[in-house]
Parts: sequence; structure tokens; C-alpha cells
Amino acid sequence: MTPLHYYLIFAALLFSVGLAGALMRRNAILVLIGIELMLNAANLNFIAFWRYSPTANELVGLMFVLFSIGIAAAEAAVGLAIIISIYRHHRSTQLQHVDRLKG
Amino acid sequence: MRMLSDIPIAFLMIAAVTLVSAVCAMSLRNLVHCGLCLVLTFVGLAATYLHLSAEFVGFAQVLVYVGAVAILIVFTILLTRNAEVTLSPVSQSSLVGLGIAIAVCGSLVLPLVTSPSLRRLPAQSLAPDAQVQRIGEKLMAQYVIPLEALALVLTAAMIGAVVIAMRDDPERNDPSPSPQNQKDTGSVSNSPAGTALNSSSSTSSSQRP
Amino acid sequence: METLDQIFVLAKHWLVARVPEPLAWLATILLSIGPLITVFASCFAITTIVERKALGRIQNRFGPNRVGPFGLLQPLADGLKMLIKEDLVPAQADKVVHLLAPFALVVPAWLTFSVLPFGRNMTVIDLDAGLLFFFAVGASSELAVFMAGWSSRNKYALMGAMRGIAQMISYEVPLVLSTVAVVMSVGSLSLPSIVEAQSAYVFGMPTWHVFTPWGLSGFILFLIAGAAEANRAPFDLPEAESEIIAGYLTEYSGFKYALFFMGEYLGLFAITGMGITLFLGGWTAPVSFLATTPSWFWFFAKFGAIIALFIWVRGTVPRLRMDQLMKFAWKFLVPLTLVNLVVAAFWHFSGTWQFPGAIFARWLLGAGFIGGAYVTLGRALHTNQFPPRVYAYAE
Amino acid sequence: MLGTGLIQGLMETAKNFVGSYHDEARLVTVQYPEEKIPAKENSRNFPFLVYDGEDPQAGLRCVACQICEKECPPKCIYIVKSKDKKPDYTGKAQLYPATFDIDVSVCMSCQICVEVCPFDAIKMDQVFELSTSDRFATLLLKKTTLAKPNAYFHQIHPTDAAEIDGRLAEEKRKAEEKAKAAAAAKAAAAAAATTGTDPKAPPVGGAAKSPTN
Repeated sequence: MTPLHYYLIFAALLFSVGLAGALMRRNAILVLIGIELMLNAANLNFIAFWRYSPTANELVGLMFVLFSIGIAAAEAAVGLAIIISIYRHHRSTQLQHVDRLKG
Repeated sequence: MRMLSDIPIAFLMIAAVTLVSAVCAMSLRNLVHCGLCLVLTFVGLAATYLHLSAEFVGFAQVLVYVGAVAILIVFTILLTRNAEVTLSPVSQSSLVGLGIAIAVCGSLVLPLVTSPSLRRLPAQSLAPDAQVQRIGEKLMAQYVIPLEALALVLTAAMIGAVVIAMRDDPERNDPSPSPQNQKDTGSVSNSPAGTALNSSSSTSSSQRP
Repeated sequence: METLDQIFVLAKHWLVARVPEPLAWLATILLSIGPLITVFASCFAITTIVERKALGRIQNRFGPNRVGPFGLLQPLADGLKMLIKEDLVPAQADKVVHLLAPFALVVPAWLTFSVLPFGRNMTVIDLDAGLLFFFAVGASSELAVFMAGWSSRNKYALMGAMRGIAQMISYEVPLVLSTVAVVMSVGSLSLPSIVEAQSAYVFGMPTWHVFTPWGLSGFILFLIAGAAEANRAPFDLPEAESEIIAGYLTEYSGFKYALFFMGEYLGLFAITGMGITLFLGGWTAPVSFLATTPSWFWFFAKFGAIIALFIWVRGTVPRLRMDQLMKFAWKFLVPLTLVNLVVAAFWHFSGTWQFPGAIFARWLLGAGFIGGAYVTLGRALHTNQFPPRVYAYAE
Repeated sequence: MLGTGLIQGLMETAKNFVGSYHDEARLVTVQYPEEKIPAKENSRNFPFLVYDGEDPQAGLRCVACQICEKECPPKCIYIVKSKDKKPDYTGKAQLYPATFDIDVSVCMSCQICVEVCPFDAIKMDQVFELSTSDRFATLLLKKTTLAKPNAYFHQIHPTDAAEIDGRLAEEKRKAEEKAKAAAAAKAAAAAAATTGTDPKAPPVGGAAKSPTN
């Protein structure tokens, strides 16, 4: 059985890739993709801890991940809708262009 | 030396594929390729969940993310005319971001590797029975309030997304063209498909300098 | 009779016993994948020829009868032609994504078969959440359609891909909702247990879900939504020849086009297989005294019947326009599946009625409720049509 | 109610499907290479030369007047006159074409050559299976392949053939009559010359009513 910290390191790496993407890239959609990656990394942690927890039959971690996936889908939908309306208003999704306009 | 069968080959392969596609999703120049690499990341994560014998979550992950969120992201890329825009190289201010990310990664991984407590935790050998039946019972019994709240959140998000992204038809509600439309030089045609059509046909990069 | 029913399972165990121990797990996997692929690839070949001949007969002509006796070797000829044809890739196309698209469609299509129960304990993987796996894998076909449409850098392809995705997404909702009724009444997502729930016989008649009011309407809704999901018959707008050349398949030729073609047919087979498992009692025999006959025979008999129905509908119903397609999905199918869910709940909870005419009362109430919803939704679908045309100069 | 139209449609196609198996009249397809629809009388493809009698070259009606060559819009007819003459159906010595080529790949079967031909020598054929493997050689039909007997002409265009044959026979009869009259006049003149040997004696009214010109 793979020991628990393999999954935790994997989740940490995934989280930092998402964070790096969100911080480094200019495009709003890529920032949102970065956020999705961070969310998924967190989900992975939950499932890893659920799998190795003595009270796994309580399904607590699993439930948390189900709700987190639901919320993430809602968040992605609203985030992308905002990006589209920003684009329609400012004609570009580059984040530095957005904050310069007073709109 | 660790025995060959002791190293978790399957897990390492899945993790490698997922991490590589995650890095690609963040760094590729063509945005649609980023979206497709993101899909590969989601599939890799679903494989990890299956590896952790959480079947239901793995399939839910594929259904929700690969089936819906990925299509949403790809549609947004097309609707905001980013399909064939080559993205700018890494600028100076973003190196600070990279620094922060590496710091965070270090702060996460270091305690993991050094802390003695994790190695002592006995690995849960038998897989907990995450039967769909039990998940259903728990959802309906213990977690029924969060479930209803989630339903409300999803409905609100759906309606919110539609309201935000809906195009207010200038002709229909107020005949006098609103200032925002006069300023538009190339007025974007109405239907989203039309916009996507323009995006694939317009070769010009984004109109900003 | 028992051996005939389990003939394939016994053959597999016998063969696996032959294989040396370390490779046994590989043998079991291959021995369940191999027959599955050969059976459904030949089903694909047979369906293409049967479809063209049946469509011919519907239109008072013969259908292909040149290649081989009565045209039976036509699929061989088509396959060979597809292999030999030059595989053009447009210069502007995004080569990698253009190449990956057909595989992104065919691989999930094959995966969906791994969960379907073809006969008594003849399921490749008996998953606890089999139905969820089926829809999770089925949902990735939209992505393949997008990859195909976008990567060929062709306006018609992009339009076709947009239409295809819009259609698939909006018809996935009624498809999943109509299966929720079955899951609610059976109480499990695992397909063999769903078939088990339908295998009882009440004085000769099988207790298939299709013999309940919500089951019958659920089955019809499932087939309609499934036809749209597999881009079949009246819903084949995305690659309609007369509309936008071949939609997202415009820039594909040769082997990749054959892969797409096979992917679509496999999608159709998967939907048919799932429809049989959920509503027509999977591999159970239609009458009690036939129960001893081989179970897989009944699966493929029903399979042929439903494929014939799809071909028949394809020969009859004209293609739907895009707005009709969308309106039909959201304004008719989705509300009707929700009503179907309510009736399924009513059927489930009214199971305990003991008075003599209970079964007819339940049937009457259920069917009446669905019929009423069907008529009102149907009428609502046509109210805001165009106002009646007035001919000013007609006498 | 929604769906009744669909049911009627399905019943219709089912009737077609079942009907196509038990009464063959429903199936309209003609299995082309094996069965062929008889060509309509007025259908036409490429021209052909008509000849009377047995010998294709001698009986050719064509007198190489080259009107059709000049009239042909795409200029696909090529005629070379012969040096000597041969008697035509009325016995009058006429020229005949040494070579008469039609480039079938150029001909658009517009039937102008048939309309302008004063001798009904060229008619439209109904043969359409002329595909060949090479592009040039066999698509240039020579005089030998073009010449077809009048009987064939009767077979494909019966009404035209009959009407033309009637006309030709009638002309032939008139020509023979004229020849007979000329022969009789010549015989009378020869008789008069032998009896009176006086050159001035005018021919006695007894000569046959020879035409003036």
C-alpha cells in the first residue's frame, strides 16, 4: 500500500503548480484554471486522509469532497460568466488591462 | 534497499502524468492546449481517487470536471477570442509570484518529509467500503442539510451565471443605443456562436496594444 | 441448458486455467476485452449494412447488393476503402489535437461497454457505481467533438462542433434524469443488480421496468435523449450533409473518419445496451418458461430490436432544426423526465396498496399523470409558434 | 397531439418496408448492367452514318458535301472528299467521303448536323456506353465505325426511318421515270436519225412527253 505522505506530497506539488499559475499568468482564464487546480489538490488531500483514517467508514472526507466538487463546479460557472462579461466590457481578458480602467 | 514491488509504480505513474499535464496547463502558449492539458490533469486526479478506492468520487470528478467544467472553460476561451492568441512570455513581476509559490510548496512539503508522525501511522490495509448505498444513506441522513444547501448554491450559481453572461439586447429593451454600444467599433455579433465564429476567423491579436 | 447459458464464462475460466500462473491476471483481462471488441466491431459492421439495406427498402429501392451475395460484404469494402483512402490534414489544422480527436471519441465509447451486463455474470467489470461510470465516460465525448471541430480550423467544422456540443449537453440532462427514476426504484447504481431487480416473473409476465407507467415513458425518453446523445436519426444536425457539409467531421478523411464513424455507432450501441439493462430487463427472458434459454441470446435479441427501431426512425423522421432541437430538449424532455421522476416515486410508495384493483389504480393514476403532463407540455411546445399565416390577396 | 404525426410516418415507412418484400412492383430500381431500360425513341447520343444495301462503303448516303462539317458548333466533324465518284441510290454519280471522322469527346450531340444534312446521311445514335481507357485514340470515330445499316436506323428511330425511306423511294421512282423517259427520247431520236438521214427533219410529235429542262 502506498504510504500516506506520497499522496500529500503529490497534492502539495499540485497545489503549488496551481498557485504558481494563478500568480504568474496574466490571462484571467488561466488564473481560474490555477484556482481549479488548487481546489482539486485540496480534494486530493481530503480523500487521502479519509482513506488512511481509522474511522474511514464514517465517509466524512468523502462527503466533504463531494460537496467541494459541487461548489467548485458552481464557482467555475460563475467565474467564467464574470470573465465573459469582463471581456465584453473591456475587450480583453488580460488582467492588467482590467484594473487600469475605472469601469 | 526497498523491494521492487514495494515502490508504488501505479501511483507514481499517475502522479507523474498529472503533474506534467498540470504544469503544461499552466505554461503552454496556446490557451486551448492549456484547457486540454487541464482535462488530462482532471483525468489523472480521477485515476488517483480510484487508486485510493474512492470509486464514486472518481467517477463524479470525471463527470463534473471533464464533462462540464472543461467544456465551460474551453467555451470561454473561444468566446473571449483567446483561441489563437499566443500569450506573452513570463514578465519580471511574475517571477515574484513564482517565488511565492515555491515558498508555499516548500512550507508544505518540508514538514511532510521531516515529520516522524506520518511514518508511524499504520496504513489502512483494507479499503473502507465506500458503497454507493452507504454514501446515499449518509447523504440523506447525516448530511441532508449541506445537500439542500448545495442544491440552493448550484441553482443560484446557475441563474447567476446566466444573468451575468446574458447579453442585454439593446434593441429589445431600450431603443436608444446605450453609450457602451456606440463606442464599439466592430460590434460583436449577437449569438455566442457568432462570437466564436468571429474568434476563429479574426486573425488579429487582441485589440489592445 | 445451464452450460449453454454460461458457455462463454466457462470457456474463459477454462482458458485462463491454461495460462501459466503469473500471467493469469493478464489473461482474464484480455479474455474479457477480446470477445467484447470482436462482438461489437462485427455488430458495427453488420449494422452499417443492415441500416443501408433497410433504409433502401423503406425508400422502395434495394440498398447495396453489389459486393458479395446480397451486398453482405459491403462493410468489408467500406472498411478497406476507408483504410486505403488518403488521410488529408488541413495545413492550418492543429495537427496534434486533430489526430487525438478520433481517439478521444472512440476510447470512451469502448469504455462504456465494460459496465454493461451482456448475460448472467457476463459483465466485464461489475462496478458498484456502474451507471455513474457509464455517464462519466459518456460525458467526455463532447470534448472529443470540440477537439475535432476546433482543430480543423474550418468555420463549418467549428459551427458543427458548437451545435454538437450544445445538443449533447442539453440532451444529457434528460438522459441522466430518466435513469434516476430506475435508480430510485431499484436502489442501486450497479447494473447487474438493476437487472436482478427486473428478473422476477409475475404469473408468466416479467417485471421489467418498461411495464410500469414511469418505466414506459422513461424508456421512450431515454431512447430519444440517447438518440440525440449519439447524434442519431432526427438529431443528426451536427454532421448534417445538407446543412454544414459534415459538421465537425468535415476535415477528416480515411482512417480517422472511419474511427469517428465507428465511435458514433459504438455510442449508439452503448445507449441501446444501457436502455435494455435499465428498462427491458437486461438479459432476462421475456416469458417465464423461456427462462432456461441462454441469457446472452435475449440481450442481443433486444439489442437487434432496438437498433431496428433506431433505423426505422431514421428512415422516417426528418432532421430537426437547431432551435427546435433546443426547445424540444429544454421545454419538453426535461420537464417530462421530472414528472416521470414524480410518478416513479408515487409508484414506489404506492407499492403497499393491498385493495383488489390496486395494480390498475396505480397504473391508471401513474399513466394519467404522465399522459396529462405529456399533452400539456406538447401543446405548450406549439403555442408560441408562428401566428397563423394570413393570405391578404387570397379570395 | 404531439407525436401522432410521427406515428403515421412510422406506419407509412413500415408499409413501404414490408411491401417491398412481397410485391416486386414497388421496387423501382433497374439493376443497370444486367437489366436496361429500353431507350426512348427520341433519345440521342452521338451521330452515325447511314448506308443502304450491304456494302457499308458503297452504300453510304453521304456525298461529302461538308455542310455538316461547317455547321457543327464545336467543329468535331472532319471530312476529306474522295477523288472518284460512285453512283448513289438514284444512280447519279456522286462523290463520297474518303475520310469521315467525328471526335466523340468534342461532340455535344446537338443534332445540328442531322438537321442540315440534305441527304439524310447522318442520324443520331442511341449508344451511350462509349467509355474507353485511353483518352484520344478510340474517341475519334472513323468512317468505318460510324457507318451503320439502314435496318439499324429503322430499329432505333422507326418513324423517322420510315418517313425517310418513303421519301427516298419516291425520289428514286421519279428519277427512274425520268431516266426511262430520257432513254425513250434518246431511242426515238436515234430511230429518227436512222430512218430519214436528212438532218433537218424535226422530231415527229410521237416522242414521249419529255420534260422541258
